[in-house]
Amino acid sequence: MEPRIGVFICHCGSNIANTVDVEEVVRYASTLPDVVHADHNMYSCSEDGVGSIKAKIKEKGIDRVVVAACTPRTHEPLFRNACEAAGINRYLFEFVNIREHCSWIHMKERELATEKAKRLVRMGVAKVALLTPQEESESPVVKSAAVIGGGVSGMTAAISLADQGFETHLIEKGSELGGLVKDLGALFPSESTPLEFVKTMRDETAASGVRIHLSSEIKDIQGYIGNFDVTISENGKEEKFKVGVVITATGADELKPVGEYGYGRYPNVITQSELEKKLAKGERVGNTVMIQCVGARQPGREYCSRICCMTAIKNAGRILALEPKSRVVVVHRDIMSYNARNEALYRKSMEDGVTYLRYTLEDKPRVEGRDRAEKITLREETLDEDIALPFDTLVLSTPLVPNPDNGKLQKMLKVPLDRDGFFLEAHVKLRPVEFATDGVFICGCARWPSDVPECISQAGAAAAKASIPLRAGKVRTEAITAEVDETTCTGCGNCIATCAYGAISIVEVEGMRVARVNLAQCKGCGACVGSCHNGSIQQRGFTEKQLISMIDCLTEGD
Amino acid sequence: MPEFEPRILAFCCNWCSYAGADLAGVSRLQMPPNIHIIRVMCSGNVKPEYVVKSLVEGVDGVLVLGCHIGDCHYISGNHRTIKRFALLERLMDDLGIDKRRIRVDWVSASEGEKFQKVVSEFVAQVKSLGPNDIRRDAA
Amino acid sequence: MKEDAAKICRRLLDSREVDGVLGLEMVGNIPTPKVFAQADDLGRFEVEPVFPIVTLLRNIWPFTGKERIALVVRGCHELAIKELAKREIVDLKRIHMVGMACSEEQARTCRCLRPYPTKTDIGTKVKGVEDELAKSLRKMTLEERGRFWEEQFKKCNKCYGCSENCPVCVCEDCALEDCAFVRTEGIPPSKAFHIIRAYHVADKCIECGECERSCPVAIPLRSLQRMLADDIKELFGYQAGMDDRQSPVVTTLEDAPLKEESE
Amino acid sequence: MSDRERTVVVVGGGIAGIQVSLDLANMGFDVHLVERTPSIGGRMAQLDKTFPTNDCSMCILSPKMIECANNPRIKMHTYSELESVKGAFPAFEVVIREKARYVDLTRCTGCGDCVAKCPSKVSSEFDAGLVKRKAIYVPFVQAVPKKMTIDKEHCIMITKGKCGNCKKACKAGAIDYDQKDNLITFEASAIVLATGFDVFDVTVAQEFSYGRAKNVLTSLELERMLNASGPTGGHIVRPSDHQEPKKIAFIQCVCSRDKKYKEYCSSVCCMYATKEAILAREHCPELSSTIFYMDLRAVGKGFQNFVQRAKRDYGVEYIRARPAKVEEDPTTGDALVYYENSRTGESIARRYDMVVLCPALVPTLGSESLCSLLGVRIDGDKFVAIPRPADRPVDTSVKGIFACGFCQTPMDIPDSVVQASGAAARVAQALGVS
Repeated sequence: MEPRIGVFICHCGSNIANTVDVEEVVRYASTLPDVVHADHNMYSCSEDGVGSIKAKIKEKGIDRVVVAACTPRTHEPLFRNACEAAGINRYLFEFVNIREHCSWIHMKERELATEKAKRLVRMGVAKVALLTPQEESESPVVKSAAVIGGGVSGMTAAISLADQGFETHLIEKGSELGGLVKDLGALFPSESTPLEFVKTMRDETAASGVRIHLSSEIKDIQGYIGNFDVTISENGKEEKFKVGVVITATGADELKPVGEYGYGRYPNVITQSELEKKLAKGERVGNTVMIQCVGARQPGREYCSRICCMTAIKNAGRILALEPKSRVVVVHRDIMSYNARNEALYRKSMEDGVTYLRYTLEDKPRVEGRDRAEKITLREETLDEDIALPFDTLVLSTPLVPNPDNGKLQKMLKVPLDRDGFFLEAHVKLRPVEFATDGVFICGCARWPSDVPECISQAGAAAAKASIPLRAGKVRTEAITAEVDETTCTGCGNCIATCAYGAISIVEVEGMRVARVNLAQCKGCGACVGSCHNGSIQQRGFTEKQLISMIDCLTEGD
Repeated sequence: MPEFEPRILAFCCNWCSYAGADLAGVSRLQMPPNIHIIRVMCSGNVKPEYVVKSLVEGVDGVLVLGCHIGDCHYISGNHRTIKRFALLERLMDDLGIDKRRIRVDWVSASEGEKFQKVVSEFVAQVKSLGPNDIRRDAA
Repeated sequence: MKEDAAKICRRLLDSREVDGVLGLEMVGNIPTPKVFAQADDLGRFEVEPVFPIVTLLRNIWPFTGKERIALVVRGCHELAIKELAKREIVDLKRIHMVGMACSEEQARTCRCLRPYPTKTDIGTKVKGVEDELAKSLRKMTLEERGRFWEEQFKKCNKCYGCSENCPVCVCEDCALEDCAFVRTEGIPPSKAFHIIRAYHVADKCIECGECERSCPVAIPLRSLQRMLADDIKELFGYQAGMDDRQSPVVTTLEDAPLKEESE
Repeated sequence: MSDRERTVVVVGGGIAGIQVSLDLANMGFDVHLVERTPSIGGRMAQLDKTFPTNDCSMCILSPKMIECANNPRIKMHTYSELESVKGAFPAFEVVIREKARYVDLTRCTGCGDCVAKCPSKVSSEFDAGLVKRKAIYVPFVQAVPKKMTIDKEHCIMITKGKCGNCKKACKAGAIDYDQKDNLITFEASAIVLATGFDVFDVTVAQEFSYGRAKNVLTSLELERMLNASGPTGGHIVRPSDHQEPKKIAFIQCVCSRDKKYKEYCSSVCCMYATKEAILAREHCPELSSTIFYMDLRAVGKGFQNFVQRAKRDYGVEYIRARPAKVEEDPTTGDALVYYENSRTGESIARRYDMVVLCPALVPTLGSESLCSLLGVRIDGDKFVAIPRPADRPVDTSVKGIFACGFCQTPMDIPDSVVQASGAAARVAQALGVS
């Protein structure tokens, strides 16, 4: 059946009509192939305008629509809806921009702008004739979740999902829940001790009905959003379950700075976490010097681990509280007490008598001692003086480093790691707890060193994002996706390598290897199309034929 | 003889460069009417074959505009674009074809002025190159 | 040479390491492609002249029912098979390559930089030969180069030999036959034909020269491919057939970005 | 779930408010998004680029704004404020005042014909006062909704009863000088606060000469200047003589980490100053920047690397010092920055073409009264108080009312986005099984 195309040109008040001869464009449009109706409106987007388009669709039996007006980026949904309301598929619509891309940028060239508008309309008509109806399909989502890692981030995310009524598996490789926090000596900014804190959270986890898998290791994860198959080994026993979403909360480890400042050589040189354990047991540490940024913010490991300054401030305070006579000096390069709460703690720490001195990367402190480390000397940056600091205990603040399991998990989940080995989120600014791969989320120190409130916020955020497909029980797939012509595909795999979303895979059809697009994962960018020499993969709504029909309008005479 | 008015095609990605073109319009930045935009979702969708075809069949110049590297709405579509077109440009050079009829550039959604600049420069450049000598009947 | 080759192939068939050998058989004076199933058939086995054995392998193997196949490969053939294997069009595990170094004369005819395979079973390695035409084309001005190719392409009668015989030109629906890209009317064809052909094989061309050998009007396509291979090496540090990685033109995230990209 | 149980009010249409609205709507809740200004977008819309990737702020924000407008579960109330809230979780009775815009939103197409004819010019809030807008205006080109608003205080027709140019210019018949405020009442189960921040008025800190010395700017003013669609079209110029500056100084912690003004750290200044220094250099290759700082707080993902790049590739100089004062050289318009060499105690004066102050960022003007309306506790700095930060980082002192983003403590965009989604999770959790 021949298409029956309707073309509607908008005046946009005077915005288009002042530059483009709208009547002339209408006259021209009516001469184009398959155009059964061409018309104009003062404001196509107004109630009247949309109403008249709908009426004409019905009256003239129009089955494809071109609107030439402003920009599809704001107005396309409106006209698509109008098409749908008038009974034609919303994807049999093409938007031609003759305002932003014509009348407004060629204001002094009425004739040329009119000619250009005609060509643009012709291109739109050529394309719309070749468009095919599209459906936004749906793919089901298993209403359960897997959370990997049983620290405070993992527990929080699991509780949040379980409280919303979803079956949630919490998978922890150790024998108990609590991650790094359970080993802390104190918790800022909280009244409760870390053990109480973790215990409360464990109880909440159990009470909310989370299925806890301790001493468990991930063996395999296959699938995509809505439909992951997870295999774990729990105490050596294999277990399989299906989940719709996966949250990664595998945390990070404290760097053991072997060889730095006599660590490993002198018994009284310890890390912050070792100090926490001593303090928790009530051990005395005496006069203490803390060195910040040990193994961080230096070539080889450039990043700042974000939380160590606050840890030092917290522990310095705890030492003074236990041993008021001890002297505590923190030697640092910058104190990272960002935000209001942290800055207040830093201020209080100084008021409480903790001394803060600066060193530079170029001139690091030096440790001296025999059986035990006894003192450090450093060039104090602000004073530009050499200072010697004797101590009983030297505490090294070391950064959190990525969990060594990240690499393994990364491969199973098909998600990227950043240059430092932490998980790389979908967008550093606006999608901090998501991956580019749908249905997989990230929170806590596995993404970046974070303090407890930040981990809890991120865990909540990941749970919120994960709950969206779970609540819906389905994911809507894009209508504008790639599709493969399996009769011509050679299975060369160019498209697979090109796809940033891992949406394409090779399947065997009647003994032939061909590419297949998983619609639940395809985002419709069409990058794969550009890689297919065969033309076997096409993007719906932007097919080779459709784009070429537009190009042809420019190469042929008017 | 009237001045040569080249016919120019621009592929713009939906998220950045098309939006940049919109902003140019909203800001009423004037530019030569030689340019005709085809919207694609991502510059990674633009096959170099389209550009070759356009030039061979008589379009005088082709712009391929995407998001800045790092800003691609689809993570890395524009990485593909730049690689493909870098190769095409070298190939054209090897064949003794003037690659200045093609320009790949990045325009963000807030760079209305850059859009204007790229278009104006490109139109001027193609004008200076004269009528398309790649087209089949020009040979 | 051919005796050495036949000997190796006989052993492979006898030991059941392979159940077929792809090669040439002298039928009268004409070397004709054949799949040898029996060691006894190898009497008239031939390895000369150079012929598109990889293209043949790709096209006929699926229909021979052979599980494992042996063939005598030259340097370029080996690389072509690697490129095909990367795309999982052939399975390396099912191929036994008998490496043969090309003669000095052959290397000169082919203007071949690497006229030997990684492992040479037959023949003696000779030095590679520079492509002087490619070099002189590089030195020309753009206009001169344009005129050179213009003259060459005028001869083209669009026989598709260059693409049909190319070992790495693997599409089912060739864009060159698609009237959307290359208008059907007219000989010589438009430049789109040559640009698209070269672009499509650019990242997998192993410079076997089959395109040029197949060309009835002797367009020096090999020199074009030579220049293009240099371009790719310069742009991406990539060499088709030599690199195990996927083509940089299709991948992005793993490999190093172009300079402009990393900014 | 009943309508009331499904309904959530979000206050503030910046990135945090937008994110929490989108998440809640996608989770199946009905959202009323209340924004005080005529468009959503908030502070992020004013930014040129965002650190540490330097992506274009509007490019990544604008799709979210449009998504907000198109989501059928989100009812946007722009140019609106919370009038009153009664009741308690999970049954709040909410009244929203939609202020009169004197423009019929169903008719206005945002075409701008009226703006061209409006005679009344007002300093543009969006462009940090660097240029004028009209009394009838859209705050910025990508505004959502892209509809006009008449600023009644500056409209000659409304204040003096004569003019009417916009009404004549409007072919859509959208102008309505008699429009009244509209009160909307409904029930909601939860409220999320995302009211963001204002820039502290640094004119009070006279030592920095802001407002007196022409070439002393705030960082937000520079940000607008850097923006290609900003008041100078992306050109950095000295306000005094419109010349391109060669040397710029950034001063950190202006009125923050300072007992006289705000004691806290605003969290984002070290990084945005670094970003602005990089961008400034990209705009003018001749330009060099100095950042005067106390501690360089580059704690987020990729931040240290960003600072290293600024030093290495963009010649940004970092000086650890707290300048005591900035003075204008009246003959040249240059600004002199006085600071102390910490070692010798000697006072140094350095001459710059332009000085950029990075002021304390403070809770928005209306947030205190909003909190008192809701009974939500605030802290000493007037941020929304979070009683249990460790395990309930987005819960306020009132059950069912949550707070995310800068309104509860200074934080950058990713942290705000995280908290926004985190707040959505808390709402969902509080309301129980889906």
